[in-house]
Amino acid sequence: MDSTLISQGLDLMLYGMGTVFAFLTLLVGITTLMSVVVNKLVIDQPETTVATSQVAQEKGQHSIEPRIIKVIQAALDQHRSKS
Amino acid sequence: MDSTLISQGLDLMLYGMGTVFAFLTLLVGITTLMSVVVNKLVIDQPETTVATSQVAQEKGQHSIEPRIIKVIQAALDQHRSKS
Amino acid sequence: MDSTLISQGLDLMLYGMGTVFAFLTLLVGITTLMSVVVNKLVIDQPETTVATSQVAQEKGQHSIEPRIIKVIQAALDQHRSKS
Amino acid sequence: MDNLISLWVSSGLAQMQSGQLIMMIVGLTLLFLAINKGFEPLLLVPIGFGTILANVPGAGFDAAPVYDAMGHLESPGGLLYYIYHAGIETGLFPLVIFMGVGAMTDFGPLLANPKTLLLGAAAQVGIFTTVLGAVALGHFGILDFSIREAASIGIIGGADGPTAIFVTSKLAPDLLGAIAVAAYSYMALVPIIQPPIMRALTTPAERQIKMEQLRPVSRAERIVFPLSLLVLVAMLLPDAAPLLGMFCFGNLMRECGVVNRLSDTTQNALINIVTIFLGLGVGSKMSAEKFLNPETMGILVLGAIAFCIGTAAGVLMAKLMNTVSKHKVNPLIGAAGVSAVPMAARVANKIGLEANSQNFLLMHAMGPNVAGVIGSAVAAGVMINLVSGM
Amino acid sequence: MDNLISLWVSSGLAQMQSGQLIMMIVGLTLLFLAINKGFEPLLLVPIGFGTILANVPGAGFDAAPVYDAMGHLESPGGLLYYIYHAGIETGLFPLVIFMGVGAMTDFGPLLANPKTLLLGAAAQVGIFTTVLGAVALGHFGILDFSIREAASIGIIGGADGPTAIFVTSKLAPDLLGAIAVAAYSYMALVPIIQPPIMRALTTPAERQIKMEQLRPVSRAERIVFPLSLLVLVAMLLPDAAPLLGMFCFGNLMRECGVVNRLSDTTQNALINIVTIFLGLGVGSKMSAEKFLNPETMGILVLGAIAFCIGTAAGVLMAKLMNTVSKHKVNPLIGAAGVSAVPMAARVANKIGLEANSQNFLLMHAMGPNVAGVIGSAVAAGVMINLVSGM
Amino acid sequence: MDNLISLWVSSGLAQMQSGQLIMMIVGLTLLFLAINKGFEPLLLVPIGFGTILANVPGAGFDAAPVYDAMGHLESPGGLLYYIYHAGIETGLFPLVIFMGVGAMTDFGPLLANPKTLLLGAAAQVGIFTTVLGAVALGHFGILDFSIREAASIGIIGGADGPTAIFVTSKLAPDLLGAIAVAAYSYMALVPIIQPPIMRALTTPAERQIKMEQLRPVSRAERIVFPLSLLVLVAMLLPDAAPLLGMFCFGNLMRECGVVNRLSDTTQNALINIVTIFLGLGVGSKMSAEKFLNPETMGILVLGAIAFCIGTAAGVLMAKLMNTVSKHKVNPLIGAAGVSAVPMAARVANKIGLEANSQNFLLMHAMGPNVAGVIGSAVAAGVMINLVSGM
Ligand code: NA
Ligand code: NA
Ligand code: NA
Repeated sequence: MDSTLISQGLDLMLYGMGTVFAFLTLLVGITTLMSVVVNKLVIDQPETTVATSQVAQEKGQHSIEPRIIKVIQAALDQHRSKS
Repeated sequence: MDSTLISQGLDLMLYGMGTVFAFLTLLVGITTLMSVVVNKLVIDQPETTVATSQVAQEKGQHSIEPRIIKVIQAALDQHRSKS
Repeated sequence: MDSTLISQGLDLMLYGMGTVFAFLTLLVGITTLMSVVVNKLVIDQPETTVATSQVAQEKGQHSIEPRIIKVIQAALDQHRSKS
Repeated sequence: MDNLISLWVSSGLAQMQSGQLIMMIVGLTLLFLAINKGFEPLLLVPIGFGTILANVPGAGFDAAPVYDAMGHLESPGGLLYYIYHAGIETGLFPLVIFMGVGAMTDFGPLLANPKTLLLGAAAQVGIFTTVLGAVALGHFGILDFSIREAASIGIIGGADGPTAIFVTSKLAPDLLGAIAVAAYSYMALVPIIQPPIMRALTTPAERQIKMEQLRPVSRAERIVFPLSLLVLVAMLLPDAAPLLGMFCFGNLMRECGVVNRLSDTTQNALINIVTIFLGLGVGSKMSAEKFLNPETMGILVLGAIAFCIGTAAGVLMAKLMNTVSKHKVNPLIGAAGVSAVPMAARVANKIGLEANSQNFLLMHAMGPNVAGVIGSAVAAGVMINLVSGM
Repeated sequence: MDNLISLWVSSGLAQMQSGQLIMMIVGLTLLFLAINKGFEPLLLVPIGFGTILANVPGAGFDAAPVYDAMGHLESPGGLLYYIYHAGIETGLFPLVIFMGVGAMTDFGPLLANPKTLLLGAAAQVGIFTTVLGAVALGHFGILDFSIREAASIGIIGGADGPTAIFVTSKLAPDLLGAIAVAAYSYMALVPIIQPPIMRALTTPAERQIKMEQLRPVSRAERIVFPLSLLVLVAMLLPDAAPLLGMFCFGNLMRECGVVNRLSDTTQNALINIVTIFLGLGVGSKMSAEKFLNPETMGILVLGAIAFCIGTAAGVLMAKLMNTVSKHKVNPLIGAAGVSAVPMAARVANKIGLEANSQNFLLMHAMGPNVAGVIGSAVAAGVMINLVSGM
Repeated sequence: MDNLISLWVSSGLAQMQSGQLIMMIVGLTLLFLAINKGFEPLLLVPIGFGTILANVPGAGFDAAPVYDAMGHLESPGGLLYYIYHAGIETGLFPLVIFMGVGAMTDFGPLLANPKTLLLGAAAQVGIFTTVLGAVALGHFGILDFSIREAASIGIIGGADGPTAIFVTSKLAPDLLGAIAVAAYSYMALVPIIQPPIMRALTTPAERQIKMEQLRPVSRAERIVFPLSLLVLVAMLLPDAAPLLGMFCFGNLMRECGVVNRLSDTTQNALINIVTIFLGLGVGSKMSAEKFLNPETMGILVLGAIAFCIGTAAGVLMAKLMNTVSKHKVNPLIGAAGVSAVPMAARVANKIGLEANSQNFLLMHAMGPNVAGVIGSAVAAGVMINLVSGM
């Protein structure tokens, strides 16, 4: 019984650490590859991408945070009225 | 069977569009009427209404947004300490 | 039947008000005692306590409110760019 | 043609019962009071709107979900059904609101002058006299209230919305609509109800009493106080622990200084979201058969009496304290013991300024004001305990 | 060794079915459209991600909880299971979103020119012609849609995401994924779909029509309007009351001016939280067997047709109105009647500026734009009513 | 008189058991550590408070709801009951927290130097050695842990609160209180636990190693990374998909730039609300019978060992990498591989500055730091998979 528990623990250690290492090592490779590929693909149009996505955001429904804007405005108004 | 489906579709079109048009046409009338009535009723005391409701808001429990005020205050303090 | 109801009401009044007064009177004593004890214990190191807890807060995970900071920053930037 | 009939049969006009129509007008009246007269709008706007929605004939806002024999959903329930059963029947919404109120409460004035707790105790007399009044109405055969209903009506005098909703949802859910509406309406009417009583029970000289400035309260005291209160409640009055426990939790988050982001969210997004749904859920109990009856009128009258007695008891308690203590208390701040935070404190301040334009009572009145919140939560715990055993 | 086998057997690669793989690619495509092309990202990012999660083999995002005979939880359900059943099957999430949209909606332009409501009505022709198209496809044996499914497909033409999700979750939950994706995609494509139709149906002279400046709208009108709309809905069309009731509630909170903290939270934290979970929940219905079939292609085609017809109907209605009214309407703003707030209004403005660089139509187009929201909610109510009785 | 007895019988003092009293003191101690010593206050304040509430005798915070034979609610459950069963037993709260943590995580440093992922892998050795230690304690008859309990104890070494709670609620819910408290306490003790180990395993020369400045990371990489990670998890390790899927979702919302309002709410209101309730729910499992026993002592000891081994493994892995790679890594940043974001990274930075006051390691340490989050989520997935089959 006890030895089963120990052997289960050993199995967990072996296969567990094995999987963690295998997975993260693979992720190192895939991340490196991904960075190379992505940067090569996007390199010619970095400005475009940003611009597009900003347009995208503006196009999105309800994309402005009205409260934040009000806060900023209030801060500025208050400041101006004091100075 | 199929013809039932088609006739159901036609019914839906007929009664559906009919209801939509009837409802929104009625709403045109009611909205117009409402605007006339409301503006006539409120016209003498527009300032009062606004004032009352502002008082109302102040009277409401927990009506201040403390975080917003803190943010504004922080913004102003930070600005003053820099200038 | 009715008299039971009335006697229940009287019981509620008697024991209820009794408990409320007993509890809050006890709380007066405990609060007063607490204030004395706490202020005596903390009096020598008031600055330390505050400092410690500020450190504590900084040490806490995710303790910064990035949005608030962004708002303040935005308010200041906007103001500067206008002035 | 069948379709036209179907549309007509299912229209509101064809299904409308007179009770529903009247309740919709009640809902509109609540909205009018909230928006135009400033009656506790944060609660009465959602309650009023919920009242209208719950009484739209055939809209099914209140409908229970239907399951088939296999346990699969056949038709979903209505929005108000889910809100009521998930948040109010369980008591969750009032408890979360109490946590938020705790996070918004400054115990500083109370800690600087703890004996004002007694004013908060005295004002709860209104609660229990009203219970007595309700059972007396039964005794004289005028109205028929059970002891559970009488207790729920009394709690209106606590001048504390979430406490009233919590108690009523446990003891007399059928009265929830009427009691919540009465509680919030009278809290809004505090500036009208209280001043005559305060003036009648005090002399001009008493109203001019100047109180000593409050001592500064240390951060450590502010942190230890909610914990002391919690331990005391846990030892003596566990039935009050749900309400006061969450209240102390909110206050500890506020004062401890290390979880400001949690405290901020509790005071803003969380309490606002729950307030909206609490109001809608209370509105769902505003049906004609539960609201349009003589009992509601009785509840409104008893609730007003509760407020008056609570106010008077607070003022008289302050006068009593002045007979034994050398640190004089301005009796006007006793009226703030009913809670109705912060309006009752503002009323005390206003009447005080009338008597002496240099006498600012606001901070002094905040002590009994928050003491009243504790007092009515204690009263709620006692009543739930005693009534459940009766 | 057994453990290695267990790990392999439970790995995604070993369990992956081709359908799941394709659906994961569909999910990535939706993310690409949302992030790179700006297609309604607030919904399509969560929907796309939810699609991927729901199709991870063996991850159990969609798994139902398992209870033992005593009713104790044996294994908990997956995240998407809980989200779908608590928020979408019950209709709660679309209703809360509608409340939030109401709190974000400015009815000012509509109140200044109420007859633009008719443009919002006309654009709903797209909905019902599409229903007819769907049943016709069945008649000719091309695809097999029931009347409930046909109604759900038609509502894509309403150009209103939460309305489409609300109707579909009630009438044809199996099509939820396809219909939600179609609805949001076409809303994103409005700037591409609408202009050719608008140009084809108008003369340059018509496109240059200058409209009178909108009169200022008083605060009282803004407050009374949502209440009037609510009462009208309650009287005539209770089936539309859930959607329009919550819409009016949100708008009343916005305009009444006394519950700004509730309105702010509704417009921000609350609608954002619900949007995230609504999107994930819709994604959970994007399974291969429900999405990868000819019906989806049919839904996409019919949805596009619905948008086109709705746009055309709005423009033609405006031209019709000009034949009888002396206050001329620029027919371009009729296209905004499909809703797709605020994009359709911006498109009308842009095409207007092309014709005359001094003719700003944006505010004028906001009237039919929000009218379209009301129109499609009304259409939703009628369809739920009629179809349930068929 | 009966009423007095009833009040006394139901009072806390009369019902209090010694275990409850001790647990309330434990709760107060947690609050002291959180507030006065700054131990992970965001979690330990709610956990500590929840511990006190759950142990108030007779308050029923933990009570299950009672239904009558017809299925109607007779008495509602307690607040902590609902929180635990709705949010923790189902796994929903840890998953939502993970989404929030993802939205707060900057993968930039990791993307600039992907091989630091290996440091995050190595530090998970602590998890699995601890599992072995727990079963060994069983073998020698000292304590009695099942394999499910051993796995849950091991995950403390992952130094990641929500991961530990997620795993424990699935594998060994009875240990939830002890394990959550151990996990958060040791994360707070990182600045005390780690430095001696780091100094013992490195030479001054190694601690002075200067690392190359990190390259800038493009926005496109940041967007594609969470998707790549998601796909890899989906293919290979679906059991880790719930945790890592939500983590990647939060991060994608952060980085994609088109749903900032969703990302803001996720990082603020949503994660704060869930944190409060997660903490209270964990506290509800802190009952005397589950916490006051030798096993808890064993858990605390094993947890500390797990942290130490994890730290050592990270440092040694960095030294191993330096023997094969020409881009030298400062071994101090290996210690950050246990996660405990961002404290472990700050510790690495501080020890680095001691060795060389110009050597800023903070950004370099953030790579292994977030890698440790991924690593422990992967370990969690493997353990859930393997243990369920044992
Ligand atoms: Na009170
Ligand atoms: Na529409
Ligand atoms: Na970790």
